Order: sequence, then structure tokens, then C-alpha cells
Amino acid sequence: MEQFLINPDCMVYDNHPVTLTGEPYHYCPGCGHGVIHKVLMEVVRDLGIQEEVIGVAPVGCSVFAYHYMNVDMQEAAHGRASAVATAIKRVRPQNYVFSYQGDGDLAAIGTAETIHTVNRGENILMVFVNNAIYGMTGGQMAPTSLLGMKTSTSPYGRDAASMGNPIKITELLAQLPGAYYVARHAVHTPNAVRKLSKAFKNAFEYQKLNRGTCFIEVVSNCPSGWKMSPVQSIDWIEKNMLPMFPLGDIKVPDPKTGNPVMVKNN
Amino acid sequence: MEQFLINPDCMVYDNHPVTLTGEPYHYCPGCGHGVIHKVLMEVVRDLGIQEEVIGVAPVGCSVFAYHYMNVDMQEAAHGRASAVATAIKRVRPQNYVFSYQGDGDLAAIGTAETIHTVNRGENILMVFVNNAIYGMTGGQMAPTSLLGMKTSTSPYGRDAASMGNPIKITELLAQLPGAYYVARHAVHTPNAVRKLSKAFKNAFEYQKLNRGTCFIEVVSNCPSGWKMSPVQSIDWIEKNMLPMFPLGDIKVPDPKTGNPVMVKNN
Amino acid sequence: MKTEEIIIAGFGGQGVLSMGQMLAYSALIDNKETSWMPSYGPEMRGGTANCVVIVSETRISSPLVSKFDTAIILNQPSMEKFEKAVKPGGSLFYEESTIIQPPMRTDINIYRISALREAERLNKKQVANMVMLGAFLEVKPIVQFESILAALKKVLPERASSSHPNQRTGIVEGERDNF
Amino acid sequence: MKTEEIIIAGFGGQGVLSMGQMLAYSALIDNKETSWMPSYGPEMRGGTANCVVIVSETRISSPLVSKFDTAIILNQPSMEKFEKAVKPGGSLFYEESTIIQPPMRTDINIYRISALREAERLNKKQVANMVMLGAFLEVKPIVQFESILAALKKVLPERASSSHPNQRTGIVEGERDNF
Amino acid sequence: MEKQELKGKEIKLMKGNEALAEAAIRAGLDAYFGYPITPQSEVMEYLTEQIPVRRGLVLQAESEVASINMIYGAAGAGARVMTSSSSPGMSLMQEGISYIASAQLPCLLVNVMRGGPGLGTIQPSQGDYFQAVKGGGHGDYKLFTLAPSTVQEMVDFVFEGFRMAEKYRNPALILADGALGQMMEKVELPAEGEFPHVIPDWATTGKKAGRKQNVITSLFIQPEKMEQINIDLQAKYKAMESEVKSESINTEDADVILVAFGLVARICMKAAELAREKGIKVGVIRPITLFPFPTEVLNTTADRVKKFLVVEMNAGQMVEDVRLSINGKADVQFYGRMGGMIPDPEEILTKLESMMK
Amino acid sequence: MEKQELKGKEIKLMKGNEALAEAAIRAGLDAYFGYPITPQSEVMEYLTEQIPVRRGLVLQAESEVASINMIYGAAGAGARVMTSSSSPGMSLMQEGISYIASAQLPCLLVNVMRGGPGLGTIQPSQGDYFQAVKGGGHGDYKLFTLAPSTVQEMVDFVFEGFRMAEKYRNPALILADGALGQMMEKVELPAEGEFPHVIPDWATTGKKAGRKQNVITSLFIQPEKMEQINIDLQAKYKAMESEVKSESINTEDADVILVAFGLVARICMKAAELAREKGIKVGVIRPITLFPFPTEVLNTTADRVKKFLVVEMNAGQMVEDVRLSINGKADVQFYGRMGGMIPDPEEILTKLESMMK
Amino acid sequence: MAIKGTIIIDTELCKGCELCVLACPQKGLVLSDKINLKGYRVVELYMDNCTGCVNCALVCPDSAITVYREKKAQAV
Amino acid sequence: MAIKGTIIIDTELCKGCELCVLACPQKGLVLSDKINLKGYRVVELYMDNCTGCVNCALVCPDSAITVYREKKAQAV
Ligand SMILES: Cc1ncc(C[n+]2csc(CCOP(=O)(O)OP(=O)(O)O)c2C)c(N)n1
Ligand SMILES: Cc1ncc(C[n+]2csc(CCOP(=O)(O)OP(=O)(O)O)c2C)c(N)n1
Ligand code: SF4
Ligand code: SF4
Ligand code: SF4
Ligand code: SF4
Ligand code: SF4
Ligand code: SF4
Ligand SMILES: [Mg+2]
Ligand SMILES: [Mg+2]
Repeated sequence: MEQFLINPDCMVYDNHPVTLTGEPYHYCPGCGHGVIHKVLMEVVRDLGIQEEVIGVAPVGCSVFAYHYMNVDMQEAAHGRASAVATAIKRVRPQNYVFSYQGDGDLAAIGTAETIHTVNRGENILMVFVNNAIYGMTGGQMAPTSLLGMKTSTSPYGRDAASMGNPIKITELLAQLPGAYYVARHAVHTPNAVRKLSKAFKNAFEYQKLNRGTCFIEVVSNCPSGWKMSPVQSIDWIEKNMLPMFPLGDIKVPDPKTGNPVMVKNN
Repeated sequence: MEQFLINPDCMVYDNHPVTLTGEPYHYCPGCGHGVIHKVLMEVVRDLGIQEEVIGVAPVGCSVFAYHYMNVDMQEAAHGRASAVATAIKRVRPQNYVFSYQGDGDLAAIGTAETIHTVNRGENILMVFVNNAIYGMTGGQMAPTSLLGMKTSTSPYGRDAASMGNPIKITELLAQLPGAYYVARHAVHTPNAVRKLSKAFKNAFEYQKLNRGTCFIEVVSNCPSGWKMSPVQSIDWIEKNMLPMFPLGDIKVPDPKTGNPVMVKNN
Repeated sequence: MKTEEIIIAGFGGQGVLSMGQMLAYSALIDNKETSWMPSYGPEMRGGTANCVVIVSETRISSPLVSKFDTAIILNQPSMEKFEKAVKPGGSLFYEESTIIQPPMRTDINIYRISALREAERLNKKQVANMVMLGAFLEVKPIVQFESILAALKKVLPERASSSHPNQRTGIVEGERDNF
Repeated sequence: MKTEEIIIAGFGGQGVLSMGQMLAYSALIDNKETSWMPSYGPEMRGGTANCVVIVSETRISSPLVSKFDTAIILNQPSMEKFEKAVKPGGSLFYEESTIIQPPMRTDINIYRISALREAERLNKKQVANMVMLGAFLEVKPIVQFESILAALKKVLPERASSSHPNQRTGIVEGERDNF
Repeated sequence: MEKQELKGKEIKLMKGNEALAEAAIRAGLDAYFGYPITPQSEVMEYLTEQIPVRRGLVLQAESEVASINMIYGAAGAGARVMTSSSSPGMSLMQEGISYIASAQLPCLLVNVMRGGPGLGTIQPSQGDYFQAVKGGGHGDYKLFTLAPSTVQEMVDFVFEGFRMAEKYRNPALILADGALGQMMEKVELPAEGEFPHVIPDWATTGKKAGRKQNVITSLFIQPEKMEQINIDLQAKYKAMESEVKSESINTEDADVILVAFGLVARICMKAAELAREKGIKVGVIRPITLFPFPTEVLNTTADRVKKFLVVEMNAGQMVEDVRLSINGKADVQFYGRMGGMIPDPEEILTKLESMMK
Repeated sequence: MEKQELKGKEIKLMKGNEALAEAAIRAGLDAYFGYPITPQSEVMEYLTEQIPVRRGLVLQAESEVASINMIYGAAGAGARVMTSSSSPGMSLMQEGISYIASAQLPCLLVNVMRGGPGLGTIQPSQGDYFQAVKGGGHGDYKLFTLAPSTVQEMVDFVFEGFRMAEKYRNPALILADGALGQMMEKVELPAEGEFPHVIPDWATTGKKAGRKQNVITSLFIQPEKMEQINIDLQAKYKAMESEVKSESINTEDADVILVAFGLVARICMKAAELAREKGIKVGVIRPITLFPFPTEVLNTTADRVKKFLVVEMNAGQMVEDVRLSINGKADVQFYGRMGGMIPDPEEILTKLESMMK
Repeated sequence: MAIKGTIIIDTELCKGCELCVLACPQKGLVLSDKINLKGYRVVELYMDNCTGCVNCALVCPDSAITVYREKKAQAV
Repeated sequence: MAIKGTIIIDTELCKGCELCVLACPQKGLVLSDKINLKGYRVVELYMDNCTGCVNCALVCPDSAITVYREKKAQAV
């Protein structure tokens, strides 16, 4: 029976989309980056735009994103991916451009570039992977680390008084007129992954129409930085990340006018 | 009659508060910086805190603020006044600390420092002088320059599609939990000046209570950069600046709880 | 003339920079070598401004010099700074109304100009600098009159071009006499 | 012993770094000179890790050397890299279960250790590295046994200290025989 | 806005900053990214006025850090790009420059120097020589560095800078000073459209079916690989040495040589004229490329001439490269003015006289 | 959290980064501002764990740009402050460092170098020598630069760095490499609380009635004034030369001298041992302060020894200062590894042998 | 019975994170004792109740899973 | 009649911006013909209807104006 199934005709999920290089990830077991890469590249495959996409990798665990994503890519300096993406899109408006950044990259050192890229409404997709920690450098506190969360630079837990509150940069960015489509997704369940896929698809479609910046936060996990097993990290996302970073659309085009409107009660 | 009036007893407005050095300003005729300096220093005088205040000057036309404000001051690198102020306050919590910054300084190059200072809720007063232009360098476009506004780097007028919309950074910052008191004032009329004075006073009082960041935007004018007379610039503030940057409180402490709340309909 | 090194100095608003530019433009039109070097920066904010113009028949080495063949002085602080910088035998032109302490040197040629008065007579205060330039050219015709008029168009912004006839009159008046 | 230069190499999770640290700590307790130099960086992410430990009676010049008196090898890639780096007459210890291609050199002393099996026997896989260390010290007692036990406390984080007795057994077992 | 025709060859009187900007347009600039700073804001101002009615694009970034990373992105996408700034702004760009050098992206950087350190003053300076040629950013890299001394060279070196940048896949730098940016001189502008730019095949333009993905990166985490990159870079820098340029004036019979770059070289020429009037035989060597440095010409000149005076608007920076070139063969002295002060020919003459006593 | 007692003298086995952090606490650090970057993140990690239960304050900034400007602010307010980073992060600090140098604020900077240029690799390097000693930022300024070669010196130079910084009102820099940050050695830690810090009277602490306002600035817009500031700075740098430090090992009878700083100096010592075993008389000179540079000792050694080999983990940076010191008196050769590779004693020996042939 | 499916796990890509195990509605996956060349214990399908729902593949961070599913038409 | 006041303008500080003129509810200020040492035309009080309302001083960017006002008590 199984033998009968295993033929190209019956394949319903291909683990080797042409848009991935097939190179095994260097990520830790269970790391969300892998899923996000895959979903993004599946969308690129599905839309048939592999030849037109240019991506920008950050400094962070996904610094080697170009080893995996089989599209033209640039590796940006820490925090500057959106500036790099801005320039690429400006000189090559005919291409689809995305940046892919972590929370340290996008919401700490790169805050100015992030805000101004969105404020200018650059016609790019910004993928923001929020794992509430600096994964690559060994688990330091990120701007999105939760209150009380222990990291290697908040060993007694993040304390609002001295380290500030976790920043909800996505909600801030949504306020800017340049932001066209803003949503927060996750990859902790199959359904979350399906929704993320749809969101990426929307974003590329809006980019084709030159509507402004599409910004998609993906709540992700970092089992190593969080010092727990991958399975525990999924639970931790549900219990701790999502209450602070609720999933869903934040700003979407009005179906009638096409103008972006804030989603209420988000 | 006049002679009779002119005696210290009858003086109701002293143009030489001890908190100003008395050095004549280098500002252009009619420039708002002068008024803002004066109001700020009058409040310092009125509160009797001259010995405890440490100010931070920006790079911008007010780079020489310390020539005029007779308090201890530091001159910060362009955009970094809030980082400098953060550090001063952290090592000297017993002092009152304020930063004084222009729109280019605070909302362009210094965006990351601005956001994170407020997000950490540093116990300082940030004075944000919004004159919608880079005064010091000769009238280039600022992040707050209005749509259609002609500047030396937007000679055909600011265009949202390529240069983005004027950024309302004050409204953004008010969203951050670290922001305790956020308001927008101006100096174009005597009444506006009176309100600004009150706001500065509030801010220092909250600082004493360690409540978080107080952020006061002051809509100001730059006759030279705007290429008009001082009197015309007042009119231009009313007609063009205020519709985009409406005056009033944005976030204030709830009188009952003391917790900061957003002011509705702002 | 082989090389003429000129300093023009005054307050920011007196048009010293554009006066210098006109001279340089004219030299260009005359196919001469020329350089125009402004002072910029701190002293310009409401303070003084100056520029050094060199017009030469040969390649100009340094566009910055500390001794001048000619100084055109429009205010008192500049007089104090530059009177001593005129080469012996050189010339100094100054606007009489703004100078409290007239120059004292005896080894140079001194021209006292009533440019402002002349300009007011023409009902255009702004052309005082042109009057001054005209006076200088009367004494040292280092560029052709036609070239100066052509240069006017270049230097003055589109808008100001409307005052062109006046400026022209200014130069002409300046060239006429008034010292 | 005047100076002993040791490389310990294996996969990230095998505890090679802490094994080296224990050795260095013990040397410190014994009042010897010591240095511990880890490889860090790219090869560590899910890959190999190694450290160089030097224990000496005199001042240590370079903490980095390319030839070793002893190599303690815990996986195949490390064997390929470091077998050739053992000085003639030196020693090579390796964990039998993880090595596919055993060492071939004849000019060095080779010790094949069943540390993992031994550790499994003790019901604590994590102490395999201690078994290995014990075996090494049995051959080359460059630090005192008491010092190694004292060092244990220093190296292992508070939490892991509970496994202290086991670790201790590991070392003891390692010292006993098993090669 | 309606686009203008391509401009032909022209002779004009122009400010250094504006001439440079005009030259960039004529050199086929695809994109400029920058942030205002005195004394070079006219570059962007000129471009924002001209580009919309001619061709290319200009974007005022939120900072110099953003600008330099935009340069990285646009250069990586195959565009001909330029940024300009002045000293403090250049300091902020150092990380980005190191990235660009490492990723081997061609682009043109312009530093119109002002007096430092710190916020300093906006008056002219040459205080960033070290930063330019020794590498202000981290790691071993070099910028092809051109030092104009006339407004004409502000024009010519834009073309030369792009040419070198593209030939070697390396950032080029024009190192000028504030005075050069502000002064006007006659310039001959080459015709527009005669310096074509081909999008390089390594650029990220979208992974077409026939080829492998293109990647722009400066990350080579394996030290062996990173060392190889460095070896390649060093070989490239070595190859660049063939492009070295300098100007020697009246050095044949000279008893003393003035060495200076940029505007100061012209002041030195004037000083040399004055000195010759007084009977002191002075020659001038002007390094035109600061990297590669004209080591050879200095070294061979030192076989004959035993006194050198290096003049700079700083505390003594290029003088080190002169000493390294001459390697003890002659006496190398230094005269410098700092913090925005410009030396005048007379003071150089005085120094020369004291040396010849 | 309850505060611990002051710690007494102790001997410990510590990682370089942690030893440095511990030393800073014992040296009375008031505040640390920094941003994570490999291979020095342990500095801040250690401090965030220790400081809350001991004394001082630590703040993770949003970036290196913010960190260095926080250092400016806190130093200007009279605190004893430190930041640390690694190569790309240091590049981002260059503007701020230039400001600090110009405003003459004492503080301690630490660069634990990694391989560049660009993002490069996290493996050890000495590629930022030029940036450190020539000034990566704009304008003429110098950092008092210390190059530790042992973990013990990572401790000692924290004290020395603060001492020099405060004595000269100048930033001091510890220039280490990644391996030194990561390795463990025995260290003797001085007792805490024995290195008192007095808030300087120029600091911004609030303008008390009796005195004039205190101002921290690097802006001196009048070039005459800015030049004077530069003259003062240069005089200060000159004065610092009296603090120069180096180590000479077996140079008396040497036929060839190895010159190296930091960890590489120790590798050279090993190479020298190996060479002497083979009969080549090798000495080692280790510059300990990189600015001021030990010009004198190198120059006088060159009166006798005619061969020098400079070894660095870069493409050849300090070798220029060695050549400048020796000024043609001896043959100066260079051997370097780049991009995170560490030379081993044997390869240096091979190079030595080829030189002595 | 539900539509029948199956999966193939590329065991050299699998890192044994067990996220697929968590995601499988059929509870058909389990961490096996097999260790791959990189040293990870890998997951395997131990029940034949797979529906081909794709859930496991969607959440697999290492793209280790291919899913096959009986076609509707064939199922008839 | 309203409470009587007056002002003193430090003409060396005044830059003739006329913002005080705009702000004076009594319309008592005017740009005069006098030019100060810095070359600015300065403002003067040309009517004696000043009420000492302080408006002019508040908006004066150059701190040029001191205001005096008859005390209530005195006014009685
Ligand atoms: C200028 C600079 N500063 C710091 C670093 C060190 N660094 C590398 S990645 C990183 C943060 C990574 O965190 P994040 O962006 O959240 O990505 P993640 O690894 O969590 O995916 C830092 C601080 C650097 N490479 N460059
Ligand atoms: C790093 C750096 N970049 C740029 C500059 C040049 N600069 C000085 S002030 C300024 C902008 C001033 O505008 P704003 O902050 O709005 O102040 P204003 O002059 O309008 O009061 C700029 C770009 C600088 N000094 N340093
Ligand atoms: S450190 Fe965290 S973010 Fe980085 S690869 Fe590992 S799990 Fe993923
Ligand atoms: S340029 Fe504008 S902001 Fe600056 S002093 Fe003049 S008017 Fe004021
Ligand atoms: S396809 Fe569905 S049912 Fe089959 S193994 Fe995967 S998750 Fe389980
Ligand atoms: S999710 Fe993928 S990597 Fe994780 S255990 Fe399952 S198959 Fe293996
Ligand atoms: S005090 Fe009031 S009434 Fe008097 S001049 Fe001023 S604004 Fe006018
Ligand atoms: S507001 Fe002040 S500066 Fe302006 S005109 Fe009136 S008095 Fe003069
Ligand atoms: Mg992260
Ligand atoms: Mg402004």
C-alpha cells in the first residue's frame, strides 16, 4: 500500500522545493528559522517568481539564509537589512525584494532603518522573526524578550524598570502610513504555518501592485537560547509569547478601497 | 508714569533669568529655539533646580544651547542626545536630566536611540523641537517636513511616494509603556508659550517621582530654512504645521491612579 | 595684468560672495583662469563673509593667498582683518558708510566709495555691491564690461533676474565715478 | 613532567571543553602553570569542538601549539585532524565506540578506551568524558587525584553538581583500567 | 517630470561639490544615497534638483549608517552608486565600508573633510587621511583613494573613481577637503552618456533559470576561507599599485621637496614659486592616488634629494607614508595646520627657509 | 538584590573575557554599556550576573552606536565607565570615539578582535591595529592602547587602562584578540575597593552655586580654537610617550628579532625557543603599549640587530610602525596570517630559517 | 476509514526535534533509537494510520518529510 | 482704563523679528528705523497703552524684553 503511494503523482508535500538549495540547515533542532525559510520559499515557488526575487539576509542565526534559499541574496550588516533591501528595490523596482531579520537585528540595532523603511513605504516584504532572544550570539536579551525572562544578559529575569518592556515594534510600524499590510503569524502549529504561507503570498501580491511595505512578524522559537527542548518551546510560545504578541492581521487593505486600515481589537 | 513703573517691584517679566547665561543667541531673527530655551530655563529657575539639572544639547542649530542655558551640559553627537542623557541619568539618578533635540537629530539619525530611550522609560525629559527642517545644515528635508514642502533636498516638494510621509514620532512614542507624559506644544503665540511652560514644569515634577520618560514636542519655526519672514512663519505654523501636528496632551497620568493613559481624540 | 588676487569682505547680507562670483564668471567668459574661494562656516551665521577671487592669464596654483593685489571692504571688522593684507602698491576699495575707522596705510591706493548712497539713489539698496564692483573695474579693468553683464545672468537666481536692469545700472553707475 | 601539551577533541556535546577545564583547574590547584584554549566558533555549532590544555612547571609561552604530547579523541573527524599532530613518542587516547577508522601511527602510544560503555555501566552517559579523563590520568598523572575532584566542583554548574558523585565514580572507573 | 536630453561637453564655473555632483550624473550615476552634512550638502542638494529632470535616483537616507548600507545594497544589485559625506559622517560609515570592501562591491565614496576630532568645526581639514588609507573600519582592506586638488579633478576623479571601482570590484574614495568643496573654478565637463555601465553578472538581479544564485556577502565563517578571501584581496591591492598616480613639479634640480596632497599641494606650489624667487630650489611631489601610494617616485627622488617637507592640514598623517617610502634615505620633516586652519604659502616658505639654514 | 561584600585578593582560573569583567568590577567600575557580539559577549554576560549583587550598573544598549555615546554621557558625568565589543561593533563606535577623544573624557574601551573585513569570521585576529592606533574615526586623536598577551594582563590592563585614561583625560583601549577572550589561565585578582575614583571637577554633576557651568563638548567651531584644541591634544599625546611599555626577551645576543603584540607575541616566544634549539639566536620584542609605540627600543635594538621579523594576525599593520621606528636601519620583514587563522610556532620557525639562510 | 497516506523521512536531515510528533493528529510518529551520521536520534512513522494530512511536514524545521496521499479518484 | 504697564527692549538683543509686534494685543509695538550694532532694525513701543500683559516678552526669541506692570494695590 505504502509502496503504491510513494510515487510522484501522490506526493502532496515535497520537502525539496526548487526554491530551496537542499543544503541541510545549520540550525539547532526544532528551530523556527527552518520552517520560516521553507514557507517563504514555497510561496516563491508557488507564485513562480523565483527568477525575480532578491532576498536580504540579516546578521543573526539566519545569516546563512542564502545557503538555503535558492534565490539571489545579499547578506546585510547587523540591523541594516531593510536599508539594503530599500536600495535594491529602488534600483531594481521590477524585482520582488524581501528582507529577513531577527528581533535583535530589526528591533534593536536596526530600529532606525526599520522605522524609516516602513515610513517611506518601500515596496518590499519585511519578514521579522521574533524569537525574543539573540540566538546567534548565545542567548542574550532581545528587545522583545518577555518580562521576567532569563537570558544570558538578564540572568535574574528581564526587569521593566531597568531594561524596559518588550517592544511591540509591529504594532508601532502599523501606525505608519507607509505600512500597507502588517500581520503577526507563527510557526508553532500546522495551522499557523498555513496562515503564514497565505500571508507571504498576499505580501508578494501587494508588492507587485506597489502598495507599500508589507511587514510580517513571525513569532518563532529558539530552543537553545530558551534552554528548553523544541517540544517545550512550542508550549512556551503558546503560554508566554502569544499573550504578549497576539497573532493575526494588524493592518490590511480594505477590500473595497484597497487602502490599508487598522484591524480593530488587535 | 513709565519711570515710576520701571523698578524691580513692578517687574513682571525678567528677560534675564539666572538660568540663562545672558549670552546673545546666534539664532536667526525670529527663530523658535530662542523661546524654547528661555521657557525651559525659566521653569528650571521657577522650580529652583538649577543646581541639579544636567542638559544634553544636540547637533543642530541648538548645538550651542550650553552657551545660553546656564546649567551643566553635554554636547552629544548627532542623534545620540537621548543615549547620552540615558547614561547621565543612570549614573546620576539624583540629578534632573533633559535632552534637547531637533527633528533631524531625534527622528532621523537618532531614531533608534529615541525609541529605545523611551521604551526603557528613562527618567528624563526629552524636548523635541520640530521645525520640519534641517536648520543648521541649510534647510534640507527633515523626517517631519510636510508633504509638498520645498526644501533644499526636496526642491520640487516632498513627495510621499519617494520620500515617505512626515513622521509623527511623538504619537508613536506615546504607545510605548516607558512613555509617561507625552505632549505637543508650540511657541507661536503667547498662550502656546504659557502652556509649554506648564508642560515643562509637569515633566520635571514627574521626573522627581521617577515615573518614566516625559517627551515634549515643540512645534517651532525656522524662518531661514522655510525662506520666509518670522511673521510669515507664524502664519505658516498655524496653517500648515498644526493640522499635521495638532497641539495638546497625548499621554498623561491618570489623576487618580497616576498611571499614564492615552488622551482620546488626539 | 598677469594675475590679480582680490579679497572681497563684508557682512553676510551685503552680497560679497556673489560679487566675487560675478568677477570669476566674467573671467571665465574672457577665457582667463580664475578661482573663487569663499570663507564659509561659523563667521557667516549673521557675521562676516569674504571670498578670494583670483583672475590670471596663467594656471593658478594656490586659490588661497594671504596677500592681495586688491581688497574690497564692506564693513569695519573686515577692514581690521584685511587692510594689512594688501600688497604694497595694491589697492583698497571701501564703502564709506559702513567704515568707522578708515584705512591708514600710505603704501597702497585707497578708494573710498559711496556705493550705498549711489544704490539708494537708484532706489535699489541691493545693487550696492554692483556699484562697488563697477568702481573696482573702472580702476582695474581685468575683465571686459560685456563679460560682467553676461555673468550677471549666471550668478543671480532666476527670480532675481528681474532686477537685472537695476544691477546693470549699478555696475554702470559704479564704473562712472563716485569716489 | 616539565610540560604536557594536550588536545582534547570531539563533538560539541561530549564534554570535551569541560574535560579540559577540569584538567586546567586541577593544575591550578596543584600550583602549576596552565592554560586552556578552546576552539570556538563555526565548527562548534552542532559540529566538533576541541581544546588545548597545557600543564607546565614553568611559564607557558604559547597557549596554542600544533604538536601535542597527548591527544584525547572522541570522534572520527577529530581523529583525522589530530592523529598526525601527536609528537613522536606521545600518547593518543580514543573512545572506541565513536571511531570508525582507528589510529595507524606506530611511533606513539595508543590507548583505546571504552568510556561510553563504562559510563553506561554507571548508568550516566554524561560521565563518559570523566571516564576518559580518568584513563588519561592513570597513564599520565600530571595532576593529583584530589585536585581533580576539587576541580569538579568548580567546572560543573551548580545544578549539575548533584551528579557529582557519579562524575567522581566516572573518574575513578576511568583510572581503574578499561583499556 | 519631463526628462532632459543628455548633456554635451561643457565648460563652466562651478563649486567643487556641485561639479562633483554634475560629474556623477554625466558618469551615469544610477543612484545616490546620502545624509546632509556641511561642507558637502551641496552634493545631494544639486542631485535632488537635477536627477528628477535628468536620470538616476537620489534618496536622502535617515543617517549615514543607512546610506552606506544602501550603497551596499544598490552596488550589490549592479547599480553605479555614490555617497558623500564629511568627517563625522564618514566615521559612521566605517562598518559599512568594511563590509563593502569585503564583499568586493564597486562604488564611489566621497569625503569632503572638515576639522576634527569630534564635532570639531566645519572648516577644511585633511584629518581623515589615516581613516581613508589605513582603514578606519575593521580588518585589512583598502579603498582606491583619489585626492583631487582642483575643481576639475573633482570632476575627473568621479569618472576615474568609478572606473577603478568597477575594474577592481572595490570601493573607491575621493578624499577632498571642505575648501575644495566650496570653491569655484572653471571645469570642463565631459559629455553625458559616454561612460556606459554594464550590470555585472555577479550582481543580484534575480536568479535566472540558467545560472546559480548570486550572493553578495562578507561572511566567511571558516577561517581558512576567510584567509583565502584576504589573500585574494591583498593580491588585488597589489595589482592596484599599477594605477598609482602622482605629479612631480620642478623636482629635477630641487634641493628640497614639498610633499602634499589635495588643495595643500597647490598652496605648496605657490610656496615653491615664492621660494624659487628667493633662490631656494624647491620641488613639489603631489600624491594623486593616496592608495596606492606613490612610494616608488618618492623613494627614487630620495636617492638625490636629501630633504623633504610634508605639509598637511592635520597633525601628521601622510608623512608616515612618505617616511615609509623613503625608509631613512632622506630627512623628512613635517609642517601641519589643524582644526580647520589652512596653511598659507608664506608660512610654508618660512618653514622651508628654516630647513635650508 | 542583597549586595555582596567587597572581594579580597584571589587567584583563579578564568576566561579572558570574564577575567576582564571581574577586573573591571574590582577596579570600581561605575557603569558598563555594551551590545553583544562574539567573541566578547561574556564580558557583559558576566557583568549582568555579578553587578546586581555587587556594585555598579550595566545596561545592554540598543546598539554599539548607543553604547559608545552612553559611555560619552556617563564619563562626562564623572563616572568610571567601560564598553567592550569586537571588530564590526568597534567600527560602529568610531564617530563616538572621536567625540570622546576630542571632549577628553576618560573611559576604557575593549576590542576583542575577530577576523575581517566585513562580517568575516568570529575567529581571532589582529586586523584592527590600524583602526586602534591610527584612528579609525575622523580627525587627529590617539587612544592609549594596551595589548594584553595573557589573561593576567586582561586583568592588569583594566586597572592600567583606567589609570591612564584618568591621568590624561583620554580614552584608553584594550586591544585583545578572540582567543585571548576565550582562553583560560590563572589570574591574580587584586582586591576590590582599592582603586578609588574621585568625580572630577570638570564633570557635569549639576552647576553648584559657587562654580561656572561645566560643559562637555567637542565642538569648537572657530578654527583657531579648534587648532588650539588639537595642539593641546598633540601635546598630551607627546606626554603619554613617557608611559610607553614593551617587553624584550633574549634580545642581547640575538641575530634576529621577532616583533609581535598580544597573543602572537607568546607564539613568537615559543618559536624563538624552538629556533634557539636549532641554533638560531632569536630575540622577541613585544610592544605592550601600541600607542605610545616603543619606537625607542626598536630603534636602538636596530643599531645592533639587522634583521627583524614582524608577525601579526593581519596583512601587515604594526609592521609599518616597526619600519617607521627603525627607519631603514635594519631589514624588516613580515609574516602574517589573516581572517581568523592563528600562526603556529613551527611556521614562524620556518620563516625565520628562510630569513637566516 | 480516512484517506490513506504516508510519509518519507529523510533521516539524514532529521534532527529529532519531535515537532512532527507533536503535530501529528494520528499520533503516528515517534522518536526512534536510530542515530544518524550527525549523531541525532531520528523520528520514524510507527503506525500505519497516516492520513497524509501534511501537518508533520509543515512544521518540520529541517524539511525532512515528504508526504504522499492516496488520490480521491484512486480511493474510490 | 486697564492696568498700566510698560516694557524695556534691550535693543542690542533685538533682531527685529516683529514677533512681539504680532503678539501685542494693544498693537503698541512697531519696527523702528533704528539699527543696532549688529545691523538689525529694532522694535520700539510707540504707544503708551501697554497693559504689561507680558505677551510680547513671552514670544520674544531673543529675551530682549522686560515687562513692568503697575501693582494692583498701587493702581487703586
Ligand atoms: C555590529 C554588530 N554588532 C553585533 C553583532 C553580533 N550579533 C550577531 S547576531 C546578533 C543578534 C542576533 O539576534 P537576532 O537578530 O534576534 O537573530 P536570531 O539569532 O535570534 O535569529 C548580534 C548581536 C554583529 N555581528 N555586528
Ligand atoms: C553624523 C553627522 N551627520 C550629519 C551631521 C550634519 N548635521 C548637523 S545638524 C543636522 C541636522 C539638523 O537638523 P535638526 O536636528 O532638525 O535641528 P535644527 O537645526 O533644525 O534645529 C545635520 C544633518 C553631523 N553633524 N553629524
Ligand atoms: S540559537 Fe536559537 S535561533 Fe539560533 S539556530 Fe539555535 S534555536 Fe535557532
Ligand atoms: S536656521 Fe532655522 S532653526 Fe536654525 S537658527 Fe536659523 S531659523 Fe533657527
Ligand atoms: S501526514 Fe499527517 S497523519 Fe501522516 S504522519 Fe504526517 S502528520 Fe501524521
Ligand atoms: S520535525 Fe523534522 S527534524 Fe524534527 S523530528 Fe520530525 S522529521 Fe525530524
Ligand atoms: S506687555 Fe503686552 S501690551 Fe505691553 S507691549 Fe507687551 S504685549 Fe503689548
Ligand atoms: S520679538 Fe524680541 S527680537 Fe523680535 S522684534 Fe520683538 S523685541 Fe526684537
Ligand atoms: Mg532573535
Ligand atoms: Mg529641525
